[in-house]
Parts: sequence; C-alpha cells; structure tokens
Amino acid sequence: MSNAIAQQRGLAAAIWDYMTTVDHKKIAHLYLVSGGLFFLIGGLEAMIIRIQLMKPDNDFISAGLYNEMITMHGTTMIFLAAMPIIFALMNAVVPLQIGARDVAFPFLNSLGFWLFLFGGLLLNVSWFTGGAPDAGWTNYAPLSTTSPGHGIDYYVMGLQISGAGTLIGGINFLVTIINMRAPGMTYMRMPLFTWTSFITSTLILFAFPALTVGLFLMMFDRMFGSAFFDVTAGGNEIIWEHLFWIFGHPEVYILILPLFGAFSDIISTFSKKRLFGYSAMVFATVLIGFLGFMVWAHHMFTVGLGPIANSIFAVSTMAIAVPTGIKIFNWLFTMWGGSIKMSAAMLWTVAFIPSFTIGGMTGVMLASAAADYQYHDTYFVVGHFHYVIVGGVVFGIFAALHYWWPKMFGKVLNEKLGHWAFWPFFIGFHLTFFIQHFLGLMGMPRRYWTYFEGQSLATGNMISTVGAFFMALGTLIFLYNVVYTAIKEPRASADPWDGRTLEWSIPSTPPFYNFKQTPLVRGLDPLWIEKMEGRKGITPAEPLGDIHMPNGSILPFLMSFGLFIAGFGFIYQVDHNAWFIAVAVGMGLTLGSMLTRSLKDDLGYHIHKEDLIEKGEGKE
Amino acid sequence: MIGLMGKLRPVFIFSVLALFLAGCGEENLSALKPKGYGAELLLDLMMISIAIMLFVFVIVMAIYTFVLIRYRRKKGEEDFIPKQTEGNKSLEIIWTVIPILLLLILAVPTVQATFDLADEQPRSEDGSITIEVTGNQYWWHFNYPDQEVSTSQDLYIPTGERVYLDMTSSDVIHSFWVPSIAGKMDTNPGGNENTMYLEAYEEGVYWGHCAELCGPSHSLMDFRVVAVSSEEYDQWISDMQNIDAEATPETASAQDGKAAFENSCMGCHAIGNSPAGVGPNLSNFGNRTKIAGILDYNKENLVDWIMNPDEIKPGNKMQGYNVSEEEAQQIADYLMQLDHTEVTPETVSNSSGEE
Amino acid sequence: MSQEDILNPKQMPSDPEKATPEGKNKFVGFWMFLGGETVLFASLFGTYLALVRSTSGENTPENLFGLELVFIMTMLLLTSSLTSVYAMYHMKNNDFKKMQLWLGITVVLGLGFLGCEIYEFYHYIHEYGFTFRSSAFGSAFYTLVGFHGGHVVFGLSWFIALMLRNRKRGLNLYNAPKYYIASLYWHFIDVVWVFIFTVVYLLGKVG
Amino acid sequence: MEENTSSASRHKIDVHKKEHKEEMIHQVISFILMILFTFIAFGMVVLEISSYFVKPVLILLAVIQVVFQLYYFMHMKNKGHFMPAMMMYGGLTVAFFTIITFTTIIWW
Ligand code: HEA
Ligand code: HEA
Ligand code: HEC
Ligand code: CUA
Ligand SMILES: [Cu+2]
Repeated sequence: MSNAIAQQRGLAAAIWDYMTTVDHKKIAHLYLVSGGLFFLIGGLEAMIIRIQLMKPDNDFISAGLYNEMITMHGTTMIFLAAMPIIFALMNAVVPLQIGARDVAFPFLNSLGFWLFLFGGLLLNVSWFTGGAPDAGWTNYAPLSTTSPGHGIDYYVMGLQISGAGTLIGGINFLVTIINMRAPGMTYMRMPLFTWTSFITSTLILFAFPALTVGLFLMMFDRMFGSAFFDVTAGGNEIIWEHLFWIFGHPEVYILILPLFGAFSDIISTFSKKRLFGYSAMVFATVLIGFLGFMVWAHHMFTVGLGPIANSIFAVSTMAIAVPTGIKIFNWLFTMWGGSIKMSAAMLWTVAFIPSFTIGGMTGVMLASAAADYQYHDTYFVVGHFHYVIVGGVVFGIFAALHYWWPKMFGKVLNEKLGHWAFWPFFIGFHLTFFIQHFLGLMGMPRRYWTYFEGQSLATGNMISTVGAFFMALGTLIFLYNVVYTAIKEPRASADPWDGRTLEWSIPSTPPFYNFKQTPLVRGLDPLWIEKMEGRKGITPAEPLGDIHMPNGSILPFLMSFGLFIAGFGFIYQVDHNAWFIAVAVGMGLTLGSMLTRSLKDDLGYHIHKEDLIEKGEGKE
Repeated sequence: MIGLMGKLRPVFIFSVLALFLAGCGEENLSALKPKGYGAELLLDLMMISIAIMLFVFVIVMAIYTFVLIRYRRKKGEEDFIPKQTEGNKSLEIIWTVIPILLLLILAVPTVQATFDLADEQPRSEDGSITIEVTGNQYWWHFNYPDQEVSTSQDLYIPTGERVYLDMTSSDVIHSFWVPSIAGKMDTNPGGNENTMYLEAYEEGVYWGHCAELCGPSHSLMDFRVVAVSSEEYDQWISDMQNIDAEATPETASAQDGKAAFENSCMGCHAIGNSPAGVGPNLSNFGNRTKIAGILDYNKENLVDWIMNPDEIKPGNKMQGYNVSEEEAQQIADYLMQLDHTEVTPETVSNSSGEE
Repeated sequence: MSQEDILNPKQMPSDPEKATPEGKNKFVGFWMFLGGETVLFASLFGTYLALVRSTSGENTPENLFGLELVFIMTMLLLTSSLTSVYAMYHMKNNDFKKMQLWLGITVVLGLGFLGCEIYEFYHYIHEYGFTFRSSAFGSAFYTLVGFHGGHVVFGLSWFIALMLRNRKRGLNLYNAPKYYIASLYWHFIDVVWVFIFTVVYLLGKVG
Repeated sequence: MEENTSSASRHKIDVHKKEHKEEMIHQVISFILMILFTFIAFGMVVLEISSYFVKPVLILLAVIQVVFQLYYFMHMKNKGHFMPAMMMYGGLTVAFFTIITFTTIIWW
C-alpha cells in the first residue's frame, strides 16, 4: 500500500520533472516520445488512406473524411512527427558532439518543445470538434478560405503555435553551435551531424517566417474578414501558394539535411574510416541550403507563372542534384576501402542510398518544368516524395535512433530485432511507393478519394496497399524492440560502436552536466584521434571546477498552455464573441508567464567541484 | 549471407512484373500512350530524363554493390584499421562535373518544351479555335466564343490542329488535365487567367481529370475530350448553333419532363448557348457518354442522379429543388432526347478504352 | 565566486553586453532572430506590393496618404534611434543614470510615434471609411503597417519593463545584454520603418 | 603589483572611452545624413519630380539609410559580428527573392 503511494509519488515527481526540465537530454526524450506518437497517428492515417484506395470504387471512408485524412496525414507527418524526432536527435546529440555542457538557451529550448506539443495537440483536437482540416497539407486558398466548419482554423492556429516553437528551437541550435563549442572544436572539425543541424537551423530561421506570415493572412481572412485571398474583393490566391512554398521547399531540406549528417557519422563509424571528402560534404550541405531558397516555384509549374519563370526555376532546381550527388558519392567512397560492419543502424543507412537516389532522380524528372505538366499532382509526385521522405528521412530516423539509442537511453537496441524490423519495412516501402510512379503516369491524380473500374489502376493500388501493411509490420517490430530492449538488454558501455566523435567519450547515458571537464579537441573525429594515440579518453581543456547549471521551470509549459487556450478562443470567436474571454485568459497566462520570467532573476546554480569528484568516479 | 542486392532484386522484379501485367494503362487515359502533340513532346522529354537517370543509377549501383561486397567486414578482421583517406581531388571533380553536364543535357530540351507549350499564337486572325474553359465544383464549362456555342463536360475539338484554351475558375482552383493529349494547367479564380493548347492526333474520346484538390468530389470531377475530324467538328458546331431550346419533345413523358425541368431546374441549368451558370449546360445532354462525368449513361442512373446528387458527388452544388420520382423519370426522358447532332462520342471512330 | 558576484564585478568591462556567456548567447541569438524578422517583413512587403493596386473606390494610396504626418513620424522614430544609441553609449561607459534617462527620451519619442500612427488609422477609418476589410489593399496596408506598429508597442513595453525593473539595481552583467538587445530591436524597428515610409507612403504617393 | 594592474586597467578604460567617443561621432554623422536623406526623399515627392527618376532614387536612399542603421547604430561593422552579418545577409537574400517574386510573377 505505502509502496504504491511511494511509487505514485515517484511517478508524479518524474512527470513534474519532465514538465519543468530544461535539460536538453530530457527534452530530447520528450520530443522523441511525442514525435513518435504522432508518427503512429500519421501512420494510422496512412493506413486508412491505403485501405480506401485498395480497390476501385471503394467507400471504406467518405470523400470528405478522406480529404481530412490526407491533410492530417501530411501535416502530422511533416510538422508533428518528422520535425520533432529530428529535434529529438539534435537535442540529444549536438551538445555532446561539440563538447558543450548545455545548449545556449535551455529555457527557450523547453519553450520550443511545449509550443510544438500544444500546437500539435490543438491541431488534432479538430478530429473531435466537427472535422479536421481538409484542404491538403498545402492548404491552398480559396479552397481553404471557403472551407466550412473550423477545420482550417485549427490548422492555422495549430501550425502557428508549433511553428513558433520550431523557430525558437532553430535559433537555440544556431547559437549553441556558434557559441558553445569546446576549445579546439573549429567549424571545420565539427561532425557532420552538427554541421547539418546548423544548416537546418538556418533554413528554419529563414523559412518559417514566410509560413508565419502566410498563416497570419489566412487567419485574418478566415477570422477577421480581410481579403488577401478573396478574389471577389481584389485579393490574390496565388500569394498563399508563394508564401507556402517559400517556406515549404526549404522545409523538405530541413527534414533531410540532419539525417544526411547522421548518415555521414554512421557510415564513417561503421566503415571505421574518416569521412571521405569532409570539406566537400560541408560545402555541399551549405550549397543545398542556399539553393533550397531559390527553387520553390517548382511546386507551381502548372499555376501559370509563364515559361520564363518556369524555366528559371526548373534549372535552379536541377542544380540541387549536383551537391546532393557529391554527398552520395562521398558516402560510397567512405565505405570504399573500409571495414563495413552491417549493424542495424548501418543496414538502414545502406538501404537509404539507393532508395534516396531513386527519389532524388524522380525529383530531377519533376524539375523538368514541361514534363511536370504531366507529373504534377499525380501519384508520380506522391511516389517521389515518399521515396525521399520515407527512404531518406524515415530510414534516417531509424538509423540514427539505432545509432544513438545507447546515448539517449543507456542501452543498445537489440540487433537481431533491429534486422527483423528492417526487412518488412524496407520491402514494404518499395512495394508501396515504386508502383505509384506508374500509377501517376497512367492517369491517377493525387488526393483522389477513389478511382474507377476499367482505368487499369486496380492492380497497382492493391500492391501499394499490401506494401503499406508491411511497413506497419516493420514499425510494430521496432516498437517491440524498444520494449524488449528496455526490459532485457544490459546497460551499454560509453562507446559501444567504437565511435569517433565526442559523444562516445562520456558515459551512456551522460550525467546531467555532460562533461565533467570540457574536452580539448585536437582534430576531426577527436575521440578517434585519442584512441589512435593509445589514450582512453579525451584530454580535458580545463582543470576540474564548479559547473554552472540552469534551473528548471514550469513557465514554458504555462506559456504554451496559455496559447493553446487562446487558440480555441481565436477559432470560436467567429461564432460568439464570448470566446474572446478564452483569448484573454490564454494570452493573460502566456504574457503573465513571460513577465514573470523577465522580472524574476534566474541565475541558476553551481555543482561544486567536490561533488563532482565524489559522484564522478563511480561506475555510472 | 546473400548480398544486399540479392535481397533487393525480388522487390524490383515484382514491381516491374506488376507493371507489365497492368500494361501501361488505358489507351485514352495514360500519359505513356500519347495521342496528341503535348503528350508526345512530354513523353519524349520524360524518356530523355529517364535515360539520364538510369545511366546515373547504374553507376551508383555498380559502385554500391562492389563496395558492399568487397569491403564488408569479415570474420577475423575485427581489428583491421582501414587507411583514413581524406578525399581525392580528381574524383571529386569528376562527380561534380559529370552531373552538371548531364543536367545541361536535360535542361536544354526542358526549356525548349516549356516555351513550346506556352505558345499563345495570334488568335482568331488565323482562324484558330479558342475555347473558354471554366472549372466549377465539380464540373467543367466550355464556351466557344467565336462560334457562340457552349457545352459542358464533353469538350469537342477537331483533330490535327491547335485548339487554344483560356482557362479560369468560378470558385476554387482546379486543374485541367487530359493525360493522353497534353499536360495540365490550373484554372484560377479571379484575374489569373491561363492559356494552353490541345492538339489531338487521332479521333477518339479521351479521359480528363481535375488535378487540383477542390473539395470532397475532386476525384469525381472527370470530363471527356471528344476529338473528331474537322468536317465532323464543323458539323457539330453548326448543329449546336441551330439547337432550338424551345423545341417540343416527341413523347408525352418528355413533354411533361420539359415542363418540370423548366419549373425546377432552369434556375441553374441552361439549354442553348449560355455563359457558365450554376450548373452545367445541358443543350446536348442526349449525346453525353457519362452523367455528371462519372455515371454510366442510362435512365436509371440519371433518375438516381436527379433524386440524390449529393450521395453520388458529395458536396456538389446541385440542391434546393424538389421533384418526385415520377417527375424525375419524365425529366430524364426529356433530357435524354436532347440529341441534336449526329456527331457524338459514339460516332467517333476510335472510342477505345470506354470500359 | 557566486553567480551574483560574477554579475556585479567591481570593474565593469567595456562591452558589458558580451561579457558573460549568457550575454554572448543573447547577443548572437537576437541577431539570428532579426535575420528571421527580415524574412517576415519581406513577406509582408511582398504581399503589400502585390495587392497595392487592389483598391476599392477612391481609396487609393495617392488619395489617402498625407505626407506631413508621415514626415513627423519618421523624424520621431529616427531621432529615437539616435537617443537609444546615446543610451548604449552611456551603458558602455557604465553610467546607469544617463542610460536610463536617454532610454526614457527614446520611449517618449516612441510613444509620440505610436500616437501619430493611431491618429492616422483613426483618420483613415472615420474620414475615408478605409478599413481592414474594405479591400485587399486595405487588408495589406493595415497588416504591414500594423505589424510594424505592433513591434513598436512591444519594443516600448520592453524598454519600460527593463527600466522599471532595474531602476534600483543599476547596471550589471545580467541586465546589460538585455538592454543591449532591446536597443537592437529598436533600431530594427527603425530599419523597417525606413522601408515603410519609402515603399508605402512615398512610392504610394508617386504612384 | 596591485597598483600596476589597476592603473593598466584604468588606462584600458580610458582607451575604451575614447573608442566609444569616436564611435559616437560616427553615429551622429550617420544620423545627420539619415535626416538629410529623409528630407531629400520627402522633398522629391512633394516637388513631384518625374517618377522614373524618383522611384529608384527613393529606394536607393532607403537602402543607404538602412546600411547606416545596421552598420553604425547596430554596430554590424564592429568585430565579433561575423555570424550576425551572415544571418542578416541570409535574411536579406531571402527577402530579396521574395520581393522580386511578389512584384513580378504575381499578376496585376
Ligand atoms: C525530404 C524531402 C524531399 C527532398 C530531399 C526532395 C528533393 C528534391 N525534390 Fe522534392 N518534394 C518533396 C520532398 C522532397 N523533395 C515533397 C514533400 C514534395 C511534394 C509536396 C506536395 O506537393 O505535397 C516534393 C515535390 C517536388 C516537386 C514538385 C512536383 C509537383 O508537385 O509537381 C519537384 C519539382 O521539381 C521536386 C524536385 C525535387 C528535387 C530536384 C530534389 C533534389 O533535392 C534531389 C536531389 C538528389 C538526387 C538527384 C539524387 C542523387 C544525385 C546523384 C546520384 C548525382 C547525379 C544525378 C543526376 C545528374 C540527376 N520535388
Ligand atoms: C514525413 C512525412 C511522411 C511520411 C513518413 C509518410 C508515410 C506514409 N505515407 Fe504519406 N504523405 C505525406 C508525408 C508522409 N507520408 C505528405 C506530406 C502527403 C501529402 C498530403 C497531401 O496531399 O496534402 C502524403 C500523402 C500520402 C498519400 C497520398 C494521398 C493522396 O494523395 O490521396 C499516400 C497514399 O498512399 C500516403 C501513404 C503513406 C504511407 C503508406 C506511409 C507509410 O510510410 C507509413 C508507415 C507507418 C505506419 C504504417 C505506422 C505503423 C503503425 C501502426 C499502424 C500502429 C498504429 C498504432 C497506434 C496508433 C497505437 N501518403
Ligand atoms: C442549385 C442549382 C441546381 C439545380 C436547382 C439543379 N441542378 Fe443539376 N446540376 C447542378 C450542378 C452544380 C451540377 C454539376 C454537379 C457536378 O457534377 O458536380 C449539376 C449537374 C446536373 C446533371 C449532370 C450534367 C452533365 O452534364 O452530366 C444533370 C443531368 C442535372 N444536373 C439535372 C438537373 C435536373 C433535372 C434538375 C432539376 C430537377 C437540376 N439538375 C437542378 C446544379 C443544379
Ligand atoms: Cu476540381 Cu479537383
Ligand atoms: Cu520542393
């Protein structure tokens, strides 16, 4: 009895701990768990889509619900699953890779997470309040501005809130990488994952404001009667498309770049080789980021921008194939002459190369503006982007999770189960999406609720659906592996993979202050250098001293919760002015928390040298 | 242990085989079986790009396969430490320059085709045909301004010449796509008017889709392009110009139907030449091959449509009238005898693919 | 040494805003934020430029805008930029009183600007019936200028909060970075205004 | 020893004070120029000079003013501003493309 109470108290304390934490490693857990749940929800939506399309003239779900399903699938997967899981990895790994004790803004880091979570929750509440958004994840006006019900309003508010969180998270990582690197960790010694996280954060910084503005205009149009996209009052619906894609195209590189970095680290570790062409890899990353901002109109070839604009954007889009190709070949030549160990992490990585290459190539085919008049808005495009997103981003997430799991959770994921999860997912992936290219060319537009008998589309769709079930099976085995590992596997050592970078020089899981002594970095792959010189650990850059740590805080949670409440107020004030009370209450909570934050001194605390020596020398 | 490629192979073979079974889609729907200038041009462009992609892919896969087989860590090699190569200038230059060249090879025809398809030709002067296309939730209106003819759902064009389309929308964005004749183009509401052209090689009935998400019935917004010889086209135009909207039908049932129609339906539907209304122009409804673009053309389906259109096309705007089942039968009789022309989809020599 | 002591050194360094790691982070982070804000305002300007001709009736930029008020507003804001520079000058010389004084002047000038802007909007709405909803041009105008106005409000509140909170504490390494970035923010507001008066008002008048 | 450091640091402070003064002078000059530019800008519009001439000049004046703000008032010319400058350039590049797009390929 008393035991149960103690346990309960233990649980409550743990929850409180996570609600107030500013520790980047715990925030990584929060991002991973919530992003993972959203991935399952998005996956479930994908399964429903595939079941509906299994056979011609199917009516498993209604046409209206289908549109809600694809919209929520796309939105959830991109904003609430892929991005947060990437943030989980960045939080877990980047500070360790640069030898930092913490991120630059621990408080903002936690705020970023809670904003994302409450934004995501707000978006998903729409399922229960009379209809989710249904204008596609691209939300084109005027379909979106005229959509009845409140679905689109949820889209606008949910993405606005979680987008703010993402922007904050991005700035945090930029400053962390600029300012918090350990002595000797020059830019050109940073591991590739850190580099790509850096460029991704830059892209976030410049891409999200365009979305923010787009969402504001959409909000004003729908909730306050403005006329930005209303052609009858002189508005112009194309503005939304531009704003969305000025954000939307960089967004896809925001998704893929960090995983390019993860692949680079993994390939180098499991080939026991230094990354081939390191500086070219860095250069290619920067170039992709830069070009990523000049190509957005390739999503709008059929809008009628005219042949000159279409040609310019076509050619600039194709240019991105060059730096990406540099990456592909550098990976191949990192493995060349290496000693390749096919661990689960490496397996996902190795599978990524051909899958992503196919996806990239169909991308270049799409970039061929005139030909896109045929591909656009067909399953060919669906095939393209799932090849790059699932074959690149999702494979990358699985690879990175296997690789860094010991750092994040202290245990190595079971290797055998890792292989078992891989094969059904991999086979299912190709089954599902390869055939879709042909479906598109055979005349199947995307976002189609159903197709007819006699259009020769049945077989392909059936294969595609079967494939999706394989992917679900693979995902389930992975989940089983997580549970199994937590219960059965032994604790991991500090360096289970014979790693090369700083994160493997400290225990798995690291103490909350990460590095007892700030490491001294003497080159690329610092741990490897020390190992080759026969040392066991990294040379410290400073004598043992007091460590300054930030205090936890509940304020980020409260600020985000306030916006969550205000969100409902904004959505429903159209129906009744009384809802402005919710706006006031919510904004009051948020602004009040902000004021508290800025008026109260929060100086953090110190861990004393003596305590470090006592604790530090133990096994864990 | 079989190499990774060994495991990959069945997947690819399976997909390719499946494709083989499906053929490459229907004659009148697939972009892979072009029946018009645009589609053919674009298929050629696709083929160039596919060739380039295959070339690159083969190279990547060759290196990949070799590396994975040759450099896999073997038993007893656990302690082997490979040489830590930093990079290789000439290799890196090669894989930067070759892709650039390949992309240039692709870029040139891309730009050419893009300008080619944007051809806006001097209109009417040279007698070329211009048709105004209006997308509506969830049907298409076609107006021939020079000929003062309008129709819906079935677009009649002559073969062997360029027909220019001026495209707008009356509500949300749609996209006009006839895969086997040409690429697609969005129809935007407001002043953002687009143009494109169709040039069909062979007579036939080609399937068209709406390709931009436009609401629940987006997937049901199908239409036909009926390509006929130029004599037949002239015939069709003059037949359409001579339609007598007031003509009394022959059968009694159809006469009652006409009355009921004028009573309940004329608010939205026009018979005879008209601008895009709330509902499709039904002047030549008797010549349709489909009802509302998707249902097989027969009386039963038509009555069904009139009685509950929202079940067939969720969210469509045909509503707010009240007819009995019997009236619906009569109206059906009336509408189905509205065939004022000899030129119909059925008479088109090559109406391949229709079920 | 405790954290308090570190933040209140006997001798203030000459760049107090960047003397602590936290200060450095704030400094760099805030510049990043401004980089993002640039894109935000660019999107608003773009939208405005795309819709500036979508007027309804007589309410065109040529007819609406009067330059006198805008000129006064510009002068107020430009001058406030200089006064906040003075404030930072005194911060670097560790003269807290003078810094507060110059910030106070900055706030007064900012309030003057804001007053003019509110009067301007009121004038358009009541004299011309030119509102947020009356045309796409109206929506774009009020959104662009309003976003800038919102920034002014936030900047002023920020200054006031800082001044009140620290009036007894004086300058230290904990609040110096805050003062510094608040003043950066204020300059950025001025940067945006330069484009607003040029693009919206002057070019609007030129037509 | 004590003496030494404190006099050295006092000296340093004096040097800094001087630097601050110098910077201040630059800032005042740029302020005066900004005011001047503003006068010119408004003047040109009030005097209704040909719009083909006025338009580019107005934009140019605005750009110069902004450069003053960024480099002098916001110290972007000083050292330690590499990353801030990079980020502003990044933002300005994206801003540039956005504006170009919105003034060319969006109709009307
Ligand atoms: C992670 C996400 C991701 C990534 C990395 C990419 C990468 C690319 N994408 Fe993709 N794309 C999406 C996600 C992504 N895309 C999404 C989500 C959509 C649809 C959005 C929607 O409408 O809902 C989309 C849509 C989309 C379109 C619009 C299609 C349409 O709607 O009509 C286009 C058109 O140009 C395009 C092109 C490209 C190109 C050229 C690349 C390039 O970066 C690819 C480069 C890689 C390679 C080329 C392979 C490796 C290179 C070599 C081996 C070198 C040699 C190669 C050659 C010489 C060819 N994409
Ligand atoms: C990160 C992005 C991402 C990811 C990972 C995926 C993953 C998948 N997507 Fe994705 N998809 C998009 C982004 C993504 N998609 C976007 C942006 C669109 C466009 C939307 C639009 O048009 O607006 C789209 C559209 C889209 C379509 C086209 C719909 C249409 O146009 O009509 C289809 C159809 O097949 C599809 C299928 C799939 C499948 C089968 C997966 C699979 O890989 C999913 C695999 C995962 C699982 C199968 C989960 C397994 C787990 C369970 C089943 C257990 C569930 C249990 C609990 C909830 C407790 N997607
Ligand atoms: C409120 C307007 C409205 C009214 C009233 C209306 N319709 Fe319709 N009708 C439409 C619209 C809109 C469509 C197109 C539906 C679609 O395809 O999405 C349509 C489509 C049709 C079609 C299919 C057209 C084709 O080209 O395939 C027929 C037939 C039809 N209506 C018959 C009728 C009859 C008969 C009545 C009266 C009993 C009627 N309609 C009343 C709006 C209306
Ligand atoms: Cu019309 Cu889709
Ligand atoms: Cu893109």
